[in-house]
Amino acid sequence: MKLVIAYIRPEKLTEVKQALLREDITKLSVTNALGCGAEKGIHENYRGSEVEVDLLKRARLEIAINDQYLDRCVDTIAEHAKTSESPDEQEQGDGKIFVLNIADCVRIGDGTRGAPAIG
Amino acid sequence: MKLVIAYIRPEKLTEVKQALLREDITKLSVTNALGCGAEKGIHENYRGSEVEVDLLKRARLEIAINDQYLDRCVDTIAEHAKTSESPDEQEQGDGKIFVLNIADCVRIGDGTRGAPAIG
Amino acid sequence: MKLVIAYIRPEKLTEVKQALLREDITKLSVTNALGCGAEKGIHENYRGSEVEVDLLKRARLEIAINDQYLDRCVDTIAEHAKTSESPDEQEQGDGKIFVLNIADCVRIGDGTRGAPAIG
Amino acid sequence: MDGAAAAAADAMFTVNNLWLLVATALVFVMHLGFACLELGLTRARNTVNILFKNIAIVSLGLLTYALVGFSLMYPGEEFAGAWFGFDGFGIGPDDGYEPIAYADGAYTYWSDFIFQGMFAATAATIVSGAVAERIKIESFLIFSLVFVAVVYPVVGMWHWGGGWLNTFGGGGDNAFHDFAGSTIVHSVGGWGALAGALVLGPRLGKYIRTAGGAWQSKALMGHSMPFAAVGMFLLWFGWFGFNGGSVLSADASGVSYVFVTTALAGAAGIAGAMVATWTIQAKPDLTMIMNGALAGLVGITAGADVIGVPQAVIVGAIAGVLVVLSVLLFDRLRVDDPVGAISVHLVCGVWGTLAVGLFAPGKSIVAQLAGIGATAALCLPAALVLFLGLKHTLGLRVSQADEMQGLDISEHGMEAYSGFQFFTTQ
Amino acid sequence: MDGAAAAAADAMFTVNNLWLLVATALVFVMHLGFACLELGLTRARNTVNILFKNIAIVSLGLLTYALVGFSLMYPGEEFAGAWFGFDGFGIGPDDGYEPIAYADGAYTYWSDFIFQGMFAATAATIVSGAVAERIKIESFLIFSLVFVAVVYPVVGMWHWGGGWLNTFGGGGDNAFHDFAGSTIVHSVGGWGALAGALVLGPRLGKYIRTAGGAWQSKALMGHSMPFAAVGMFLLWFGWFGFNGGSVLSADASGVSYVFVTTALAGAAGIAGAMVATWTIQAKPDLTMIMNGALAGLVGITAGADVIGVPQAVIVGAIAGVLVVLSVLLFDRLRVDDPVGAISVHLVCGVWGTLAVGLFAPGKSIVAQLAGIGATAALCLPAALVLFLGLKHTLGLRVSQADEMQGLDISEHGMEAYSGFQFFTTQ
Amino acid sequence: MDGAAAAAADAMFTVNNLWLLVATALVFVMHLGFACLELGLTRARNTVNILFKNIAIVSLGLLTYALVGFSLMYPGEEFAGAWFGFDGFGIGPDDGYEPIAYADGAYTYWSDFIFQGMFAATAATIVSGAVAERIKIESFLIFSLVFVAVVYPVVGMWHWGGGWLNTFGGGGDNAFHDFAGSTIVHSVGGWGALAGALVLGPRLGKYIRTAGGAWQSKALMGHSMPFAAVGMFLLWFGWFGFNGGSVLSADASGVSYVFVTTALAGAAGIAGAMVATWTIQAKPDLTMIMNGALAGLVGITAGADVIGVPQAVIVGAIAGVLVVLSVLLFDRLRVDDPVGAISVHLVCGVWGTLAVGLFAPGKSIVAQLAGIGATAALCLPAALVLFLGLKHTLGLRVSQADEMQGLDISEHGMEAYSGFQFFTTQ
Ligand SMILES: Nc1ncnc2c1ncn2[C@@H]1O[C@H](COP(=O)(O)OP(=O)(O)O)[C@@H](O)[C@H]1O
Ligand SMILES: Nc1ncnc2c1ncn2[C@@H]1O[C@H](COP(=O)(O)OP(=O)(O)O)[C@@H](O)[C@H]1O
Ligand SMILES: Nc1ncnc2c1ncn2[C@@H]1O[C@H](COP(=O)(O)OP(=O)(O)O)[C@@H](O)[C@H]1O
Repeated sequence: MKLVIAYIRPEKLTEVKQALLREDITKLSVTNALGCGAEKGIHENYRGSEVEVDLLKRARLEIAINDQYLDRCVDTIAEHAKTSESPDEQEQGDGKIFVLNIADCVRIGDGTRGAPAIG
Repeated sequence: MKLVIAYIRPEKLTEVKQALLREDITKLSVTNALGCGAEKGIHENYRGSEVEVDLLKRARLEIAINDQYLDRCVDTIAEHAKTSESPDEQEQGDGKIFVLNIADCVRIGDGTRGAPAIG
Repeated sequence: MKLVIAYIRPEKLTEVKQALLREDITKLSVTNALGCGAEKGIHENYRGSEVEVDLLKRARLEIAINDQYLDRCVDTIAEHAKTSESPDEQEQGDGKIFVLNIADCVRIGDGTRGAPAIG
Repeated sequence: MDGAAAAAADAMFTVNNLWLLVATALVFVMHLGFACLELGLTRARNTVNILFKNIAIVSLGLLTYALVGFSLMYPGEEFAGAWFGFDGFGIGPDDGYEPIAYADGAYTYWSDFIFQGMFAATAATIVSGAVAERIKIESFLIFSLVFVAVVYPVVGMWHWGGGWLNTFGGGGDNAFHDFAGSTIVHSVGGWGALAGALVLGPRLGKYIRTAGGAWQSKALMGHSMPFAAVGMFLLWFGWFGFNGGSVLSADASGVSYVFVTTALAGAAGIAGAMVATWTIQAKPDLTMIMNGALAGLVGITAGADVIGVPQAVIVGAIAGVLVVLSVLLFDRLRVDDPVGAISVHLVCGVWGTLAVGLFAPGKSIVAQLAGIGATAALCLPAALVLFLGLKHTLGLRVSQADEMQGLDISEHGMEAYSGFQFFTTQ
Repeated sequence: MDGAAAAAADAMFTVNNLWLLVATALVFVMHLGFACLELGLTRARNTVNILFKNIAIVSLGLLTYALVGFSLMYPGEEFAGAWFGFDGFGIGPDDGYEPIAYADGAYTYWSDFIFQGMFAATAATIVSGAVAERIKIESFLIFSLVFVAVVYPVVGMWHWGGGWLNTFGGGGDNAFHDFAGSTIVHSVGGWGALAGALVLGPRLGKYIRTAGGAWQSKALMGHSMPFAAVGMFLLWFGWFGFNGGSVLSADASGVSYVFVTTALAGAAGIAGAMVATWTIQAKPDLTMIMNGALAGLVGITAGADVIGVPQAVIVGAIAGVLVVLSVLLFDRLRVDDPVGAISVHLVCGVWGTLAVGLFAPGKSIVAQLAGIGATAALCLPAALVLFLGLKHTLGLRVSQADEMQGLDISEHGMEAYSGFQFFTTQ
Repeated sequence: MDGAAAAAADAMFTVNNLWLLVATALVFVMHLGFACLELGLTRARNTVNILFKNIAIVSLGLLTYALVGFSLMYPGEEFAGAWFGFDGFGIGPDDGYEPIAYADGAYTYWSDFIFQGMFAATAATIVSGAVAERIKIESFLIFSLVFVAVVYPVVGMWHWGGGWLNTFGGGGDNAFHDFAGSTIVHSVGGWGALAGALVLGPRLGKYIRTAGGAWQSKALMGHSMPFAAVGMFLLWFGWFGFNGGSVLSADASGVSYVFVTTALAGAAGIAGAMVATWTIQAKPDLTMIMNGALAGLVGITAGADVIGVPQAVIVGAIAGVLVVLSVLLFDRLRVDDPVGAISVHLVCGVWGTLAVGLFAPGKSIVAQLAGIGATAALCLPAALVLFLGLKHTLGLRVSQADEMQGLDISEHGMEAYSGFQFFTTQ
C-alpha cells in the first residue's frame, strides 16, 4: 500500500480528478496548500508595495492506493497536471509527486483492515 | 513510531477528540480537507443548476504516536467516527485511517529526539 | 529521500522559511492546521461563555528532501521555530518535527523521477 | 382660508408627509440591519437560512399588513378604548378621502400605511434572532405570518390604534405612554423570542453537562463581526426614522429633540455596556457593546419625546449595563438566544417603558405597568401556543443531523460562502 | 403675489427640491447595491475586478453625463417630439436662470442634473453583472463610457426629454408611459446585458458537454450570500428614491402612493419567486427570492404612479415568478448571466412596461409596445456593435489562463480576501 | 406678520430643520463607512479591535460633545473673534429659547447640537485608520476622548464658532473660508493621524532592511476589498449630508449646488486616481481609486459652495492624483498608514482649503494659509504630546507577540471570523 502525495496547480484539479476517475481511481482527498518552489511568484502590487507572493496556491492531493495501481496513478497525475506540451517551457511550477509506504489502513465504516480497505 | 492519518466527518471531530483524550492521546493536528470517496455527494441546487458536490468536507487528523499506543489510537478513532450502529448502513463516507512509519521525531521546544519526543 | 513534516507557530513561518533559504532549502509546502498539544489554549471569552480553544493555529510545513540535507533541514527548523532562549520556558507549544521515508518522487514538469526530482 | 394660507398649509403638509416617507425608508433599512446582526452573531453554516428568513419576513410583513394588519391596528374611532377592532380586509382610504385632512395635514393615508407597515415586520424579525440556527424554515414562516398579521396589530391597537391603553386612567398623562414602541414593538417581539427560545431549547452543544453534573455554557461564536457591526450601525441609522418618524410630523422641535435623546441614549448604551463587559468579562467584548447600543436605543424608544436629556443618558447607560447582565443571566438559565434578542428587545423594552414612568414628569407608572403586563399576557401565551402547535404538527426543529450539517445545506441545498474554507466543526 | 404667498411658494419649492436631493442620495446608494449583489453572486477570485468596474462606472457616469449626457437627454423644447437633440457640451443653467421658475417650483437646475446623473450610470451597472468574471477591464470601461454617454441619454430623450415617445399618438394617455424607467433605464441596461452575454459567451466550465452530447449546466456558485443580500436590500432602499424621486416633487399624495406600490410590488416579487423556486427547485433558493424582490421592483417602476394597489401586488408577484422562469430559461439557452441581470432588468422591465398598458386605466398598450420595440431596436444593435467592435480591436475577453486564475490577480494584481483560504478551483 | 406669513415661515423653518436632521442621519452613516474602510484595508486578525474602536468613538464623541464640546465650539457671541471660549458644561437652550428664532428659522437648538455632534467624532475616527493594527485599545480611547472633547472643538470655534479665523482680515471675503471642514474636520483628524503614525512607528514587518541596507516596503494587504468598498460608498453617501447639511438650511439653490460640486469632485477623484495608479503602478489598484473618491470629496469640502463646476472637477481630479502620489511618498518615508488616512484627510484637506483661495472668486489665499497653519500649529503638537504622554505612562503600542498574534485575540479574546481559515502569518 502506498500513499501518493501530489502538489498540483489548483486550476488543474478538475482535470486530474477526472483523469484518475477514468483509471478507476475514485478515492482521494484534497487540501489547500501554499507552495514555495522553483516557479517565480505572481507579481502583485498593493498600494505601491511589492507583494512577495513566494507562496503560491497549490492543491495537495492525497491518494492511498494498492501497489498494483501505483504506476497508473502516478503517471496519470503527472500527465494531466502538466501545463505545457513544449518540453522547454514546462519545467517550473507544475508540481511534485511523492510516494510513501503505508503500514496499515482501516475503513471506518465497516472496520475492514489492510489492502482491501484502501479502495 | 507511527503516523496515523485519519479522514473523518467534520461533525465527528469533537467526539473523536474527546475519546482520544480519555485514552491519554492528547496530541494531534487537524486540517480541513475535501474528500472524494464512495459516498454520494450532497444534493445542492444553485439557480437551477445542479451542484456537483463530489468533494465532501472532511476533517483530516494527524497523530504521531509510539507503537504501543497505535492499536488503541486506531481503534478509538474507528469506533467513534462511525455514524451508525447497524452494520448495513454504516459503510459509506465514515472515513479512512492510514498508518505510516515515522523515521524520526523532534520536539522543537527542548530538542528531544526520537520516541520520547512524540507525546 | 525523506519527508519532513513540521508543525510550527504561524508567526514563526517567515523566519523559518528564510533560515531554510539560507541553507539552500528552497522548496517547501505549507498548510493551515489546528493543533492540540501540551500548550494550554488561549483564553477567549465570547458573550460570557468560555471559549475552549484547545485547537491552536499551527502552520504545517512539508519538505521533501534528500538524505544528505536532512539534518541541516531539521536543525534549522528546530532552531528558528523556538520562541524562547531560556531552557525552562521554551518547552510548550513550539511544535514538532516528524521525518518519514519517501519511496519515490516525480517532478511533474519534466518527468524526472527519484532523488534528482526532489530539489 | 385665503390662497396664501392654503399654500402655506400645503407646504407644511408636504414637508410633514415627506418626513414620514423618509422615515419609512430608514425603517426599511432596519430589516437589513437585523439580517446582518443575526448572521454575524451565528455560525457560517446557517447564513443562507438566516437571510432567507429575513427577506421572507419583509415580504410577509408588508403583504399581511396590507391585507389585515393595518385594519386590525387602526380600526377607526368607533373602537376607541376597545381591546379589539377590525376595519375590513385590504387597504385604501375611505370615501371622500382628502389627503390634507386625513391626519390634520401631517401625512396622507398612504404614508400612514407604509410607515406602519414597515414597523410591523420588525416584531417577527426580532424573534428570528432568538430561534436562529435550529428552527425549521416552514414553521418559522408560519409563526411569523400569524404573529405579524394578528398578534402585533392587536397589541398595537390598544395604544396607537386608540384602544384601551390609550384611554387608560381616563387618558392624558394617566394613560400608557409608549412613544415609538419599547413595548408595542420591541417587547412584543421579545416575548415571541422568549417563547421561541423556550420551546425550541438550546442549540446542540451549547450547554454541556460536565463530569461533575454541573452545566457548562459553551461559546458558539458568531462567524462575522464585520457583518454584526454593519447590522448594529444600520439599525441605529434606521432608528432615526423609527423614533424620529414616530413624531408623526416634521415638527422641528419635536423631531430634533427625539434625535438628540435617541442618539445620546444609544451612545450611553455603548458606554454602559463597555463598563459592564470590561468589568465582568475581563476583556472588552465587542458583541456586548453592539448589544449595548441597541439596548440604549430600545430603552429610549418609549420616552424619546418626554424624557429629559440627562435622563436619556441615564436610561441608555442603564440599558447598556442591563443588557450585559441579562445576556449572562439567560445564559445561566440555559435559555439559548444566539443574538441576545430577548435581552435587547424584551428586557430593555420593559426597562424603557418603566423609565417613562420613572423619569418623565407627570407620567403614571401604573399605566406603564399595565401596558407591560397586558402585552406580556397576550404575547407570551400566544407565541407559546403557536410554537407548541407547530411543534406537534409540522415539527419546529430540524433534525440533529441537519443542525450539525447546518441549515444552509439541509434546508436550502446551498452554501453562503461557496469556496471558502471554514471549520464546520465549530 | 404678496409676501406671504411668495414665502409659501418658496417653502413648497424648498421641500420639493429637498426631496429630489434626498432621492439623489438614495439612488447613489444603489450603486453600492449593484456592486454588492454582483460580487456576492460571483466567485471570490473576481471580486476586486467587480468592485473596480462598479466604482469606475460611477465616475464615468457622472462625468460624461455632465459633459454630454444631460444635454443629449434634455436638449430643450425645440426638440419636442424628436428622435435626437443636443444642447451643447457641459452643464450650467441658461442665462436669466431663476431657480424657482426652472421647473415650476419643483426643483432647481442643479437638482435636475444631479438626480438624472445618478440614474445614468445605472444602465451600465446593469450590464456589468451579466458580463462579470470574463470581460477585460479596459474594454468594459470603454463600452460603459459610450453606452452611458450616448445610448442611454438618447433613449431617455425620446420619453423623458420630450421626444417622440412622449408625443406618441398625440400625447396624453395615448403616449408611452414609463414612470421611472422600466424601459428607459432597466431594459436599456438589460439589452446591453443581453448583448454582452451573447458576444462574450459563457464562463469557462459553465456549460459542459456530457458524453451523450447533451449540454449540462454547472453551478458556478456565488461566493457571498451576505453581500448579495446587502446588495438587494440597498437596491430596494435606493428604489424609494428612484421611484419616489421620479414624482419630481414632494407632492404628498404622489410620493406616498408611489412608496406603497413600490414596496408592495417588491414584497410580492419575493412571494412570487418563493412560490416558484420552492415548487420548481424543490428547495427554496435564496438567490431566487433576492432576484424576485428586484424583479418586483423593476416591474412596478413603469407604472408605480398609475397602477392600483391590488394590481401592483399582481404585477410584482408575476415579475417574481417570471424572473425564476427566465433565469432557468436563459440557463437552458446557455446564455450565461451570473447575476440574472437579463432576467431582472430586461424581462421584468418589459413586463412592467406592458403592465401599464394592461392595468392602468386608459393607458395605451400600443404606445407601450412602441416604446419597448424602439428601445430594443436601438439598444441591442448598438450594444452588439460596440461589443463586437471591441472584440475585434482591443479584445473583449481575458485569456483562458487569466479567467481560471481569476481577474483579480490577472487584471489587478491583487486579492480581495488576502490571507483567507478558499478553493480557487471552484 | 399675519397668519399666512407666519405659517409660511413655519413651513420653511420645518423644511430647513428637517434637512439638517436628515443630514445628521447621513453623517452618522459615515461612522459605519469609516469602520468598514478601515477593517477592509487591514488584516483579518485585527478586525474586532477596529470595530470596537469605531463603535466606542461614536459613543465617546457624542457624550463628550454634549458635555463640553458643543460649548467649547459654539461659546456664543461674546467670544466673537477669540481663540478660545467656553459656555459651561452640558447642553440645553438658553432661557427664553424660541425654536424658530434660534437660527433665523433655519434649525432648532437641538438640531444644531446633534448635527455638530455627529461631525465631532469624525476627527477621532480619521486617526483610527492611521494607527490601526498596533495601538493599545485603552490608550487609543483616552487619546480620542481628549482629541474630540478639546482639540477638535477649539479649532472648530476659530472658524465656525465665530472665532478669529472668521473675522480674519476684517471678515467677509478676506476671512478664512472652509465650507464643511477640509481643514476644520479633515485636516484636524489628519494631523492626529500623522502624529499617531509617527509616534507608533510602522507595523512589524512593514519595512524590512535588505541585505544591501536599503529599506524595502512590504505589502501588508487588507483582508476584505468588499468591506473597504462598502466603506467608501457609505462615506460618499454620508458626504451628501456632511456637505449638503453644511448649507445649514434646505435652501434649494445652495444645497443642490453643493450636491453637484460634491458628486462631481468625488467622481473626478476616482478618475484622477485611476489615471495615476494605472500609469505608476502598471496595474490598476482598487484601493487607490477608493482613496481617490474620498480624496476628491475631502478636496471639495472646503469650497463646495463657492467653487465653479469645472473647477470642482479639477479640484477633485488633482486630489485623486495627489492621494496616489502621497500614499507612495509616505510609504517611501516609512510612515506607515494602513488606510491612507494622512494622504486622504490631511494632504487633500490642505489641498482643498488652498483650492478655495485659488479657484473661488474673491477669496483670500492668505486667510486660507493662516487657517491651515494655525490648525497645524495646534493639532500636531497637541496630538504628539498626547501620544507621547500615553506612550510613557500606559504604553501606546501592544507587545510584539500581541501584534503578531493579532489584537483581536490579545486585546479582546475574540475572533472576527470564527471558524474561517486564514493564514495568520500574513
Ligand atoms: N521538495 C519539496 N518539498 C515540498 N514541497 C515541494 C517540494 N518541491 C516542490 N514542492 C511543491 O510543489 C510545488 C511545485 O513545485 P515547483 O518547484 O514549482 O516545481 P518544479 O520542481 O517542477 O519546478 C511547490 O509549490 C511546492 O508546493
Ligand atoms: N484511498 C483513499 N485515498 C485518500 N483518501 C481517501 C481514500 N479513501 C477514502 N479517503 C478519504 O476518506 C473519506 C471517506 O471515504 P469514503 O470512501 O466515503 O469511505 P468508505 O471507503 O468507508 O466508503 C473520503 O472523503 C476521503 O477524504
Ligand atoms: N504527537 C503528535 N501528533 C500530531 N501532532 C502533534 C503531535 N505533537 C505535537 N503536535 C503538533 O505540534 C503542535 C505543538 O505541539 P506541543 O505539544 O504544543 O509542543 P510540545 O510537545 O513541544 O509541548 C501541536 O499543536 C500539534 O499541532
